[in-house]
Amino acid sequence: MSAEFLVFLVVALISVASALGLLLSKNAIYAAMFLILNMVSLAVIYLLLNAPFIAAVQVAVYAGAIMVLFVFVIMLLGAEKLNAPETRPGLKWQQPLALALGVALAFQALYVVFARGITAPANVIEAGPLAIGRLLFTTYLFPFEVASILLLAAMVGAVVLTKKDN
Amino acid sequence: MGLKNFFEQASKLPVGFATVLRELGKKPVTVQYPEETRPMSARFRGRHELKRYENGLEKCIGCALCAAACPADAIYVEAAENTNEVRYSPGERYSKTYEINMMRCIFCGYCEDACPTNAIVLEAREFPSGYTREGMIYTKEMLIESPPINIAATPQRTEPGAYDRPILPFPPIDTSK
Amino acid sequence: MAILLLPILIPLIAAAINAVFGPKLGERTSGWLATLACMASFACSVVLFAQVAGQSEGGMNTNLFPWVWVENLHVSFGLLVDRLSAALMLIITGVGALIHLYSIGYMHGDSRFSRYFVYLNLFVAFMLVLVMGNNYLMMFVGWEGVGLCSYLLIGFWYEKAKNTDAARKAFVLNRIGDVGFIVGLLLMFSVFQSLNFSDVLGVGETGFKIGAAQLPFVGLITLLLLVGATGKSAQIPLLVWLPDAMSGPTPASALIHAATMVTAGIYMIVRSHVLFDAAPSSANVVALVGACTALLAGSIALRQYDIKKVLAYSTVSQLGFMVAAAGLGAYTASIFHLMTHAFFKALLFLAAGSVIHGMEHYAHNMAASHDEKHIDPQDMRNMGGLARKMPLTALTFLAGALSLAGLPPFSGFWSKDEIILAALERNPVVFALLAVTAVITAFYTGRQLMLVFWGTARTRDARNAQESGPLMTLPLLLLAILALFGGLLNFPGGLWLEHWLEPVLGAEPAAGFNVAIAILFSTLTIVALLVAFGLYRYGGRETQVKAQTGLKGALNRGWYLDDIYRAIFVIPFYALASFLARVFDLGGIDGVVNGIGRLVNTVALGARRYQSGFVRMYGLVMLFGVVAMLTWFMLSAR
Amino acid sequence: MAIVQAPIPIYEDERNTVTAQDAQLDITFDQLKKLVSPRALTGETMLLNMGPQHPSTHGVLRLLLELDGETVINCVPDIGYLHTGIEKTAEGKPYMKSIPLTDRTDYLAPMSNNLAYCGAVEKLVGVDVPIRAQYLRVILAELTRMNSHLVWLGTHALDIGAMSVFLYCMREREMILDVYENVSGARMMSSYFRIGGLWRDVPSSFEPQVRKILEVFPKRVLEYEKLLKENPIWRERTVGIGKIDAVRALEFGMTGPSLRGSGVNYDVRKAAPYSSYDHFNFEVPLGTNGDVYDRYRCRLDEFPQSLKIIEQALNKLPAGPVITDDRKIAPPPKHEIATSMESLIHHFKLWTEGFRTPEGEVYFAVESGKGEYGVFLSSNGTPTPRRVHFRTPSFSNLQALAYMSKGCMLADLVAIIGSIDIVLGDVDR
Amino acid sequence: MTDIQPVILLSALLFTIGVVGVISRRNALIIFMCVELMLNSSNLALVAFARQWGNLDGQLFVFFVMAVAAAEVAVGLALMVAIFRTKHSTNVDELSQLKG
Amino acid sequence: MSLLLDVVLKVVVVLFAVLTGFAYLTLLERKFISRLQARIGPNRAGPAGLLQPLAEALKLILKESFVPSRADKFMFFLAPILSVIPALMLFAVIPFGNNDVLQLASHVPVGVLLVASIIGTAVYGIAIAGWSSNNKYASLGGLRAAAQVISYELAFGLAMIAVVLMSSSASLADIVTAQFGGGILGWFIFRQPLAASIFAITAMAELARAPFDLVEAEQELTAGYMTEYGGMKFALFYMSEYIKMIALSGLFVTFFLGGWNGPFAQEFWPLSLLYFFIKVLACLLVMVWVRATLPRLRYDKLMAFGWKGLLPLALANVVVTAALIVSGLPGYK
Repeated sequence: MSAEFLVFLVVALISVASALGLLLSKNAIYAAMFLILNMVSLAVIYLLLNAPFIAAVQVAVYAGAIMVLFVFVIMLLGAEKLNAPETRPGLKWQQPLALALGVALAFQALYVVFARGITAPANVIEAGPLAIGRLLFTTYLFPFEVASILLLAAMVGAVVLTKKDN
Repeated sequence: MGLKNFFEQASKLPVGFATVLRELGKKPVTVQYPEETRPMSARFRGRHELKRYENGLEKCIGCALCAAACPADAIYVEAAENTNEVRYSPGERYSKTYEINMMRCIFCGYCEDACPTNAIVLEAREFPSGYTREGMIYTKEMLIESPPINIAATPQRTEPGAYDRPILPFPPIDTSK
Repeated sequence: MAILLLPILIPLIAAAINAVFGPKLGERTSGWLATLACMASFACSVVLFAQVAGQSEGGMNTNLFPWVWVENLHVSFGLLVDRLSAALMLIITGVGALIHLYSIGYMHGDSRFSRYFVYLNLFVAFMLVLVMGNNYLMMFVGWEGVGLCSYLLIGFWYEKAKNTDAARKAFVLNRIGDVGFIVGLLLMFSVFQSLNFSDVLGVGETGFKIGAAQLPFVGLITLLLLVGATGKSAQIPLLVWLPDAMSGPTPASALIHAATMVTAGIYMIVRSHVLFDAAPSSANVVALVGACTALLAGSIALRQYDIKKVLAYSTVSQLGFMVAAAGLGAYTASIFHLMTHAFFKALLFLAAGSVIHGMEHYAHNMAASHDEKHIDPQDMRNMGGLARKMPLTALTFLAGALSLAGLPPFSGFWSKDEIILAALERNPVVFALLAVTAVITAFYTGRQLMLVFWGTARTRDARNAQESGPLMTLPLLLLAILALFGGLLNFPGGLWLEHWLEPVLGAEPAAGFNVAIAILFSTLTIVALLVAFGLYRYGGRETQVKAQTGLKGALNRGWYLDDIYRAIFVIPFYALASFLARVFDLGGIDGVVNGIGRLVNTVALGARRYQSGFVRMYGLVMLFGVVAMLTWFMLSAR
Repeated sequence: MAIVQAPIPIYEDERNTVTAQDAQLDITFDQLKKLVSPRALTGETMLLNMGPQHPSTHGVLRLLLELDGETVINCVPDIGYLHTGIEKTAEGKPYMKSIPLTDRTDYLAPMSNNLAYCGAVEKLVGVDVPIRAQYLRVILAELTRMNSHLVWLGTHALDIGAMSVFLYCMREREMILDVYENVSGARMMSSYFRIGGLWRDVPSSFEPQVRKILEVFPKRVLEYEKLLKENPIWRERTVGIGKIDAVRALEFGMTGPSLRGSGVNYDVRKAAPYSSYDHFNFEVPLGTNGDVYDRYRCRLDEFPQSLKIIEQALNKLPAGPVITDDRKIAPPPKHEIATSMESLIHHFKLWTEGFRTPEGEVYFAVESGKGEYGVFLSSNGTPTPRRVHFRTPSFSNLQALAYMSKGCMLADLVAIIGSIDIVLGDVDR
Repeated sequence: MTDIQPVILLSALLFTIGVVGVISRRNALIIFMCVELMLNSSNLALVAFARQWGNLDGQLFVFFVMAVAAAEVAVGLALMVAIFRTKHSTNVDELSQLKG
Repeated sequence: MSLLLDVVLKVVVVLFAVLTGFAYLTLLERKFISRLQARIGPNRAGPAGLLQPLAEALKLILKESFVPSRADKFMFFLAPILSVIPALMLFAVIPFGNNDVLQLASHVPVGVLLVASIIGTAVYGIAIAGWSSNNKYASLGGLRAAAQVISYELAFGLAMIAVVLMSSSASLADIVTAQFGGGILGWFIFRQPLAASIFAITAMAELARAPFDLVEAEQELTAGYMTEYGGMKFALFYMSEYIKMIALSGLFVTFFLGGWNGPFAQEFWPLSLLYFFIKVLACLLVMVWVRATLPRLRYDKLMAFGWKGLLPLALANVVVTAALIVSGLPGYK
């Protein structure tokens, strides 16, 4: 067991635990905190997978921007504890069923992962900002531009949605 | 925000920065209080002090005019008769009890103004403070100045008739203060 | 080759500026901006003309950028300036500039002053696109563009229902023609696999080659093109819109409905002369249509009282001349007449506008008391003796009228003479029709002159009429000079125009000059004029408004064409429409739609129980599906 | 009232007043409804208690704010946290004994308050004040104006975040306090003015001390201007903020620089000159927009004018007595007591009973640093007044706060409070 | 890390947890976060496969997923705010006006 | 294991240095701002007040730990920690001098990105503190902080992008080397003046220091997000602010003032450390100077300034810089 794998194991445990925390937490702020922890742990795994750029972007974008937005909205709305008791008696079986199906899905995934052998990986390649940038502005130029338009549209949409009509 | 406007506004900032920086070259105005004190005016209204004549007798005659003048009703005076054996002040009466409630006192100086014998003066350079309410009621013992050197403290035993009428000259009025 | 774009771009930009800032610019700036733009366009045209003149043939042909590029349909945004289009460009921009100038005076005080100039500039631009396009699609764009401008200008004073009706009529009738045109274009594309002039007409390259199999199609194409031309150039049967179109501002009538746009059909026929040459029967149809139109419209003009209506019908009639000439293969004559007609008819319209303007002077400025009835300033019966009040207008009108009538030194004489000569040589029927029309033309021209300018003023407004300002008279004078000397363009001695157009139209049998015919028609014209002069010296008997009956009434109502169309097309159409709406729509279509709706409703009523509105329920079902699918995959992969 | 937690349940039963565990609430729910918008009651907007212990309410002012985000929808000033009962106390005291009380209304401008009160009593009894005393009163009142403005500027700038200005202002204020101490023996609660004149004549060191101020101040004022006047942030925070037009300002009874910032040329010194203000030449700076910036400008422009008045008064200062020789009003000099029985009687009578005044009512106003400081006295002929009322500028000016702050941002509110220059002692009395 | 199998496993686990969260929670904000978790888990898989095949395309894909996630969050949270303004709740069960 | 030891040793040394630096930075600020304001500043604890930080630390540690009754306890404790950790993490990528020992992780190729992500996460401490206190002033402060930090992050990042463009590397060590040529004019502050000023302004906004200290503007929000904090937890917030001050000064020095470079710094490493120290000190003093001079911005103006002023400017700067680099202007290639 290499040191790297050891690190992975620890981080993976953290990430699973934090995901479970997200799933089970009553309070939206706690949920957000767990999710942040999860994202940071994933960033560490990205580092282990030779993707430092993605790791940094993961923290910057997810933890630094998206989750800040979440926390901001939760605080703004004061919606963190609005977890009303189950009001629909007819849906009592819903959560256990969801869990059961989830477990089924997980087992299916396990099966798929272990049933098919995965061949030895190719050589490590340089995944620095330069390489990513080069690819982004050549092969993936069009998707890149589309992504920017998407973000613009989202921005406009968000502004319009939250604008108070006077 | 127009770009031109932006730079125009930004150009107004350095004046303020220079103004603040200029203070570096000046001496700070802070007074390091317990070690150094700033000079106080001669008229400074400090803590009250009950004065004595040079022969050690108290100037206060217990007339309670100070108490009457006090806007804050902070002074309590109780007068008593002098006798030749037990003499505190020249004249007939002296203040048996003289108390100032320092928590009420507003240091306006009216008592000083009202005092016909200049017995009470606000000039002690110390500032009343205390931990208890009782402690803030200054009694006569705390207020009266100590007798001149080699002079006995009051009460004195005096020659009979020496002070039936005030024989000492009226205390000079210090208006320069 | 940007200079090719300039004549189009300049008025377009001016139009844009006027459209956006017009109301803020004020009349003076706005009007002069438009006028100067048109003049600049004219200057560009002159430059282009000079360049074309330097070339022996072919002209300048550029594809600026690919425009419609689908499968094997390759149409570029291409411009072609050859001798034909260069000549027409000069007419459009030159006459256009003069009319712009005139309009500044004419439209003074109108509340939509700048908008008028927007339309006018836009029109010039589109007209240039029409004549400069190097393919039929470009031509069609210009074609539709000028149609739009025409519509907008006819309905310019849209407060009056009459005007909007006229605009709509023009629009609809033009569309009918356009359908023909479009179908013709589609057919053309399917036959020739191209819409470019160079491919279809083989201009300047390989010459015209049409296989025998294609010939019948060519006949069809030309007929369809003729349908388009009848729409735009107001030929039988689509001629009724043009007289109504006179409800627009007079300068616009002069420019669009006399000088330029209505000649688009002629341009189109002439441009496609190769096709018409290849389909002689179609050409004959064209000639006949033209000649019939000429006679029909000419006869109607005899009994019109509206000063502009007379001119409008005369325009239709003259267009008939041109179409007939084109049908006869006398393309040069056709173009020649187009040009001279542009000069003198524009002149006539502008002068008529000046007359109307003068007539309105009283009502606008001097109306003492408002209870006085307003009289129609366009009705010739209300005029009379205006020559003394407005001498300059009268003089220029006279020049135009004589030109129209075809009196020898005037330009109209020469062009008409060429056409009649060609008809005489090639088609006697056409010749007969045209000859009668020529005499009629002279007659109604004379009638108009007398009614408007001779005699004594019959109304208060006429008595108080005043000469228009220099902004309006200057263009009149210039046009009068052109009307006078326009004939020199293809003066029998020089045949300058013919030589000029030779590279485009090919060598035609030289139009000779038959002195006898010339003298004959000159005499006929003079006689007709004199008769008219005599009949209407004192205003004639027609000065009183009374019911018109018999032939007179028929003529006055334009041979009841409108009524016939109403009876044949409009009323049945309405009937059909209401039938469809009541029976077919409600019963058939709505029934099907409602039935489907009811079906869906029924199904949905059953299904709605599963729509609990709980997102997580939906999610659960989705997950169930995913798990089930994965299971199936796993099992089947085994 | 404690923080009202939103959303507030709307009681529909007989419990119309919020009591029980909300015992801290001391206004009824219905009263609250009238104060704030309905949106606050559903919790859509936030109710925020600013004060009474808050750094920028300049004392113990409490503001009940209704905030939509950071926008102030309603601002309800709640006063009385510093109520000292000065007016009532003054009713039970002989006239001269109330002078020290007036120090404590607007405690940043004691001399102005003294002047107003003494002036009122002098008007009531009709006593003439020696001209030297009048001039000295003017000098001290103008110093007081500068003192008041310095504290205002310092705290106002600090509210908006300009930290250094505060310390510079306090530094300069020391010079004025030194003058106070020099003449009266106290740095703040001077009680220097007496009915009919002054306590004592100024010491000889007074004139050089004031001359020094005249010399130093223009430079110092320039320093503040450099830090603030053209500073874009300062201008952004003040220009156009808290606007009030002249009519509205007058309706609210605003006075002083807060009113003049709106362009109303009303200054008691010019409108009803007192204490020989008409002997001096000065101008009254006016604003135009009635915003925070204009009020700031008005006050800063008053510095040079005050200095101008002081200089004139100092140059023209006549010799002579500083208090009236009417022994019925002012106690005799002490040295007379020993020699004159009459003086002794006057002395005792004045200090015990005070003096009697004619029956009647007077109103006497001065232009203090914050505005019109007026004293209303009603006398029934006894040695104590029947009614004393102080018309204090802070109180009237504070009324306009709710109007000016409607729709502004929270940060603007702070600037507006600063710009009307209130002192809670002055408001509550 | 040369062996990506455990990474894929982790990814699958996280995805499952996210799915369960999405369908079992009622707080719309938490549902939203669970969606983010699912996106993250797929990102993880993408990076792992990029490592496996030795090219950067997978990482690029992650980049785009992030962009989409950002857009989605912006709009989604804006919706949430708008809904909260009218309903004072983020409980998805109460958002059932479209039910049949 | 020697590697681990190396790392641990480095971390401990840097941590110690930073904590000391923080402590004395508070003293420095108070002393300097006092002098700018005609005062003396703390001078009682120890000679010339040198023990003042110690005294304050002692006082804060000994204070009663206090949690508001309706606060969220766990988050209330977590918030100060969350705000200190990112501040400390920033030091990992800053090259302190020309010596391997002095460069912790400054060679990582995504250094600039790392800075951006760490700065981005720094907001949680403040936001959580504001939320968990259950106090309206605190939550207003927290909201302000979240919005402010997000808004200024963009311009901050773009300013860094300009530097990255100039040095064509995102590693901080490379950025320092890119400023070697041309003496003092090689510093990016001269080649990228706009980016430098934007960086300086946004850095102050990220720090929530005057004139951008709306987050804790005591005149408006009493103390903003830390209204309810006292004792050691307050000290941690205080610490995070000052540590971030040092860190961002270090970044500014690295990005724009030539890093540790200076005369003979490349030959003799202690000099480089000294240069770095002096430059950071200068930056810190400027920050204090700014605080002494400028009034505070209003919240909406701050937002407008960030979005409508700095962001477009920073974008334009990036574009212009890219164009200059492509054009190969001397000093930009």
